[in-house]
Amino acid sequence: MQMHSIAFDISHTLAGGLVLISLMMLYQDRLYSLLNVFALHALVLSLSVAWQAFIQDAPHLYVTAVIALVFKAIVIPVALHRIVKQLGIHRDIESAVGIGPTMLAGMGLVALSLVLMLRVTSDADPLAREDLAFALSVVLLGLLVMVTRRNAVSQVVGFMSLENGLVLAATGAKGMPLVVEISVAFSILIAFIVIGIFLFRIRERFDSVDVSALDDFRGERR
Amino acid sequence: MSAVALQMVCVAGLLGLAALAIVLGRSKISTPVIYGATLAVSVFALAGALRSLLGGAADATTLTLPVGLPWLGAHFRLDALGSFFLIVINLGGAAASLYGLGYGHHEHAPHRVLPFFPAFLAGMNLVVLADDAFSYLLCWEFMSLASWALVMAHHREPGNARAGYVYLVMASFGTLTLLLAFGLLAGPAGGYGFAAIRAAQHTPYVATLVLILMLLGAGSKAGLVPLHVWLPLAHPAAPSHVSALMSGVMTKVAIYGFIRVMFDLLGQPSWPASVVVLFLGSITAVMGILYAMMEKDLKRLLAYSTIENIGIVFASLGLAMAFQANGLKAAAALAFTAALFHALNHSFFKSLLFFGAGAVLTATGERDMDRLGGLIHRMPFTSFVVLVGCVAISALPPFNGFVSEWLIFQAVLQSPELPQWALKIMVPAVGAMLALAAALAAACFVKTYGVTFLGRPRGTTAATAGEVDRFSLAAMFSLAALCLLAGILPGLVIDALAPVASQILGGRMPAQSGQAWLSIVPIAESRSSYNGLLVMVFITLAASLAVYFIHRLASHALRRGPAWGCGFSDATPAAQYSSVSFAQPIRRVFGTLVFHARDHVTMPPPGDLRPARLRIELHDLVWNGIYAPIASAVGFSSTRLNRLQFLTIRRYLSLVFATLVTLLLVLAIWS
Amino acid sequence: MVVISDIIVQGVQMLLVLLLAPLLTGYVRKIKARLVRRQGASIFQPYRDLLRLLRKEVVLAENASWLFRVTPYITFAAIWVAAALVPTFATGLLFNWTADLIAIVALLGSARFFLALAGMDIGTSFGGIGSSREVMIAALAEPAMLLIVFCLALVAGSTQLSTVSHLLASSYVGLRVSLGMALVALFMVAIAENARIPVDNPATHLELTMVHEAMILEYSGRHLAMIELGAFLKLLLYVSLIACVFFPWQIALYGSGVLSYGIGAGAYILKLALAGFLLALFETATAKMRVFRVPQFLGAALMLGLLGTLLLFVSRSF
Amino acid sequence: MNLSYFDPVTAVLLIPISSAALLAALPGYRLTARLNVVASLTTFLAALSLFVAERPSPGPYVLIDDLNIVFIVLNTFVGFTTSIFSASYIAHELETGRLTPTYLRFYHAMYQTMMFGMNLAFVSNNIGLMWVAVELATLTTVLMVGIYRTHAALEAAWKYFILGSVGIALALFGTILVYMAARPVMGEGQDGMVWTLLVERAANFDAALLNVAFVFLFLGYGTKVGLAPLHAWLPDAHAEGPTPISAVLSGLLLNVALYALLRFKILLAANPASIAPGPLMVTMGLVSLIFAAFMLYRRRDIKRLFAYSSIEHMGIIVFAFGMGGPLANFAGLLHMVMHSLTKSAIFYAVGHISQIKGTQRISRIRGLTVTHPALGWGLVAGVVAIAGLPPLGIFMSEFLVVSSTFARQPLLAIVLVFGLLLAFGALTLRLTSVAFGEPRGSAAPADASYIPMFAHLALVLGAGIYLPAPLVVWFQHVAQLLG
Repeated sequence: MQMHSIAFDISHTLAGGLVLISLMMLYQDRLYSLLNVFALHALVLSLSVAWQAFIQDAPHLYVTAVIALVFKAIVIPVALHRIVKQLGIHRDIESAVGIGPTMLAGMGLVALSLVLMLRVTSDADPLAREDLAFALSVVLLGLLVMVTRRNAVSQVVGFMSLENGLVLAATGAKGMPLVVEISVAFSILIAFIVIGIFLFRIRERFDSVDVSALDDFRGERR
Repeated sequence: MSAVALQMVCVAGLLGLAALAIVLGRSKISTPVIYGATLAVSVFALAGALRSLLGGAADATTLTLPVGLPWLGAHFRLDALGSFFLIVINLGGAAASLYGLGYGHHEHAPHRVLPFFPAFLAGMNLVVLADDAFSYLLCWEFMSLASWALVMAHHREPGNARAGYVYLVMASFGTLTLLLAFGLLAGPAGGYGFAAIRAAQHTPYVATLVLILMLLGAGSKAGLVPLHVWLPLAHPAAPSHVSALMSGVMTKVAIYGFIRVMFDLLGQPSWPASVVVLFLGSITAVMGILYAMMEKDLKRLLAYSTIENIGIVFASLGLAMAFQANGLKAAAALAFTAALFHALNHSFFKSLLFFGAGAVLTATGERDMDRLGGLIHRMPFTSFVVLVGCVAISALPPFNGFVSEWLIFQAVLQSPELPQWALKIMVPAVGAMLALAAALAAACFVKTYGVTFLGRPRGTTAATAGEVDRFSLAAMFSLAALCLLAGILPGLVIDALAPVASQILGGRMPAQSGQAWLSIVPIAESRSSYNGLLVMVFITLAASLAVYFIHRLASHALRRGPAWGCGFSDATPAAQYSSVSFAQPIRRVFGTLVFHARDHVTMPPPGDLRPARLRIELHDLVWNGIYAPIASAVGFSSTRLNRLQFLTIRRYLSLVFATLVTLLLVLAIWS
Repeated sequence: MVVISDIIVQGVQMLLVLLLAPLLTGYVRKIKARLVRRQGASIFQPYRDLLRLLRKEVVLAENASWLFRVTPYITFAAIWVAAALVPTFATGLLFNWTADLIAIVALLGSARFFLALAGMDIGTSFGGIGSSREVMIAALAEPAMLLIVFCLALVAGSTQLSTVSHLLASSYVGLRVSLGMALVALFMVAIAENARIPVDNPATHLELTMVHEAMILEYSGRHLAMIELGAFLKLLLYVSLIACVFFPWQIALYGSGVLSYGIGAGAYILKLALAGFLLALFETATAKMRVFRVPQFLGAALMLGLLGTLLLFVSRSF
Repeated sequence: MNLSYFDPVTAVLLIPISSAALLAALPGYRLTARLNVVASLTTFLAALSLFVAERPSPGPYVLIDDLNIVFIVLNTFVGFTTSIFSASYIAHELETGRLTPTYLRFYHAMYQTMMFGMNLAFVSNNIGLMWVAVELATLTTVLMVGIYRTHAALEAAWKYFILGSVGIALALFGTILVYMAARPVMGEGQDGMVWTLLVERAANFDAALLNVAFVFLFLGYGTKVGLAPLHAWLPDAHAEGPTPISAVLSGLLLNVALYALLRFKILLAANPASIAPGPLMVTMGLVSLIFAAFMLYRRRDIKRLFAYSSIEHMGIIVFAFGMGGPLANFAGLLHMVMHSLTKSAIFYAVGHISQIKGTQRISRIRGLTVTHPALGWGLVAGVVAIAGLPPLGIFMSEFLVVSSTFARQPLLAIVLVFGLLLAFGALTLRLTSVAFGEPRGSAAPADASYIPMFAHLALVLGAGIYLPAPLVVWFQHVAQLLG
């Protein structure tokens, strides 16, 4: 019981930490710092996954933790660093919405997810409940980053943080099968995206190599 | 073999012919084979329908096929009402096929006509036979589709594509409204069988909604103003014998649908409903014929006049509803019979006139009346039968058009019996409107015949035209004969219609067969009576008497000379009255109100040799007021929405995000 | 026996109208002439005109069709039949029930229809003018006529002229506003239908103002005679229509003796004379109106008819 | 293989994946194309044998019930016909050099992999597995959409990929939530994801969690169904990819996502405390219908036109299922089947047409019924069918949807009718300009394979007139299953 409460506190702290870092991402205005923050995000995620693995004594979760650590906290950020260099993307992020409103929106989303999750009858064990609340907010914040940032790299970062939220939720769900497979699948997905960015020389946004060509290739204004 | 089964066999035969036509394709024999076969089948079906109407068709025969809605099956039923409309359809079909035997040879794309012609006939037959909502709508829309294909037969001619498009959209609009109506009648349980609908009790709310929906649905097919816009586009676009079918017959199928639902399925009508129908009917009658008066395209003019006649029929049906709602069975039967009679007559003379227009088209290649003229010399037979048609449609004795209009007026004269003040005051006005429509129709067809067939040819094609083939003539002459017969022996028709009235209304007109001298007596002889036969006889007697005496007493001397024309004898044919100039007085009287018509005259200064020019601008207020705005609204909103096609992925993502957040918020607030 | 007498009466009437028609016209012309202090032609002039026309040869335009030659007879026949159906001096004629008032109007309509076609046949612009204006006037006159019919039918409960006049003659209907209105309306319609002043001028020679005359401009000889006779008949028809409906005094009821028939005939002649005089008076007193004032004129008739009908409803409802 | 050991389910899964491996290895176009057809055919036959073979009891991974048999058979059938069409289509592409043999090898392999993914999604009883399968199918289609390597194609693929991955993420989150909701009842581990077990005990699940879960699942899978405003990827993916893929996308992939939605709808329906998914589906359905109907008017690219019409019809179907009740559900199922058949038939025609005319621009295609009667009239029939005109199948389903709705919710029905009419107007407008009028563009004879197109149309026609009784009974049963 004692153990349980500590376990609860720690995982709670870690999850809360993730939300906090997601919020931090929202007000980064330089690419490199954003990447670093994301690395931190991944690190905390791996910690919490590891902790979950420990308290659920589900060894396979360690795999997920390792993936999170190696792949997301190290490989991807480095790769993105290099992409930023190679494509000569200028360093500061121009965001569609100002930092302030974004932060407010972020707060609102966190509140929303809390409201939604706290309706859940607490016979689902509190751990899962809190975890879910945080996971949901991480997911929403990740989407928010994707939506508010114009820059491809930062959008990737947003997507990855979203996906971190998923992993958090998945690992929080005690005894959920396929977690590892899913995390692997997602890492591959992200790899695809990163490669795609690199391949298609996408600088500014996800849309197209050059903006002017955009409309032509909607096939409608030819 | 029950009557309905017989009809279904005929329908199957027609569908088989459609398939056969596809197989035969462009081969030479296909035209005679298909039209000959359709003629045979239609005559056969006609005989069957006549038998079931005259031979005590009070007992309806039903047939259920395991197709259509699975748990319901396709129900088919033949009762008196159905038999009557089957007669209309198959008579028109037979005439059109006969005409097609000759006309079809001038068709440059037979493979686009032949498969759909029998299919179209089959569709119309099926609509009348269908006895459940699903099969009804299926056949209804199938009919529209087949006729659409026929309209698109000459798809390369300018304007036809648009005509087909407008037609198809309006048809589908009508079907959807009918669909709503039937959905309402069937109720949530989905009792789509007509028997079930008949049995069910319908609240006034339902009845009102159904009336509106039927007026929209059946009205759009029949061409009620303001739903008529497709009709003058589509009917002329089709080959002429098909135009005849569409105008003469398909509109009747729409009327059938209206009667079936409003009188049969819905049970006792309510008098406010009749007010609406009366109003729409009379407006349609007058508007339709005014449109026709302004028209110079022969076939389109005929299409507009179809609208007028539909209006007359609907007005008469409205009267029937009014009387029925007040339990005045006899009067209701009178109005109802008059409506059916007029529908029948219209199918006669409108088909005849469209055939005539087709003959003119084949002979001259012209539809614009202002390039025609003097055809009475070149096409004597055609011009004679068309004259008969014109007299008949102008509601002049002793032809059939007059009889039905006379009956309608007799029904109008019964209106004092009605208790409701609204009706008391409205019906005379409606009567005046109908009289106006009839008089305008006479004017319109004086114009049509005078400009097309009389006078001097306005173009080379008209000057060198020749008479058409004998199949076409046979079809036209038989229809003309029918026009005369129905005009001089109306009693037979009325008695034949009695079972329909008694089936639908539970009352009937007094039997006419007993009347002396074959005259007809709608209510009682003291009230009013008419005897087409004697009028005919008197006129012929008087005329021949006159001729006799003149030729006995007066001089026979006759000299051909140039037309006097108060001295302008050598005026060019262009100086004749054209259709536009003929319409001018009526345009001056009604046009300014109805069409915002303006005449712009540009008179060159004295000494200037340029000809003076007259430009006439007409506005179709219905189109400009209703359809153009709708079209532009759709265009505008689609242009606006179309921007969503050109967003960046980030924007798309924000759409997703927004949706997600909204749903979550909804969840947070509600649950 | 009865049938025989019926046939006789019917035949007498048909001959009577045929004979009286030109006389009425001549009489009206005479009166008009006298009213403007002219000597005027004898009242038998129309007969002479007809005979002269009959003797003359027909000059037919080259492109005149068979329709052009048939029309005079058809027109004449239709009008004659119509006129024969209107009770003049006696009701309950043998063939009254072959056509009621609506049918009579329609018969005149068919006469007009063919005449208008004939106007178009030669292909001169005058024919066109005449026809187009004629049909326009007719289009306005017919609804008015129907409302008048309606008004009468409401009073008499029938559109059968014989019955109407029978009823109005025998039973005491009483003086009704709406009947008065109907009378005025019918008078206006009759003016229009017979192409009299102020709607049209039967004696005009200025083509642009012609309506009826322009339509038959190309006719000559016996054809013209037929048409003229038709026109005379039409005038007579309308006069006797007004007479038998609104002033059915002394009209011989069905099946009454020869004497009453005689009285009826006499009364009829008198009515004709009176009506002719009034018509002439009216025509001399008014000036011809522009063609496009005619709609207002007939619109007034229409309104009167409608008003009469509605008033009847009111009076009936009490 | 010895019939006694023959297991249709494994066959339906095994044949595609193994042939995918084989096709990836084999060189040569003709061989691979033929093999592709053969593989699809055998898969289809195996799927048919599902009727006769006794059904395996629902295990942790595999489930065969009335609902998914419909989908599997439809799926494999359209997959088969499309493979025939694709053979002749791809041949032309090789001639014109738009595709190289290497890509072709890849293409066929991907085709089979996609079939595998979809079949897996259908048979899987495990919501996690179903998720994986749907995503697999999606990713393979992404790769095939981009196969032409043109800028437009790559961009379309990229857009599809990004929006798809977000959808994936949302769907997964929903799945996790479902598991979380189930866990207290089902206990930990495998069972919490087995659909059959979930449905059995859904009544005691936590309603609030289920609601949130459904929202995520609805958006996640709804992205694939192409509901507006989640539709953005759909038109471009249809327009830029090879036409067989467009046919498969419209005809099949949308159904896969729809199937997933239905499964979760049933799950939610089993829990009385949770929100009814009906209103949500009805709203989204109507939005998609009307939005797509308006969008149809401004289309200039013929494939995009029909892509939008797919969105429209998905809207109708989702609406019908949202309305629920025996009639509407029946109509929804029928409409889905009919739409798959018709739309793929249309794409077959469109594919050949755009190949012959060398363009997808509507304005450059005129008078098809004159130059290419078979294709032209085929297209006319297809559009007539898709526009919901009788006597073709979609009329029946639309009849049922509208009439049953109007009796219950008049206003909704009127909105629906408005949308239908709007879409009808747009489609027929384009049809008249494409099929009729003075011919424009090349009149080269078409070396087309008409069998698939006319086979589909024949089926649709047949269904419109006569539905076999057993099929009806079965559909009705499924409709009841859907509640």
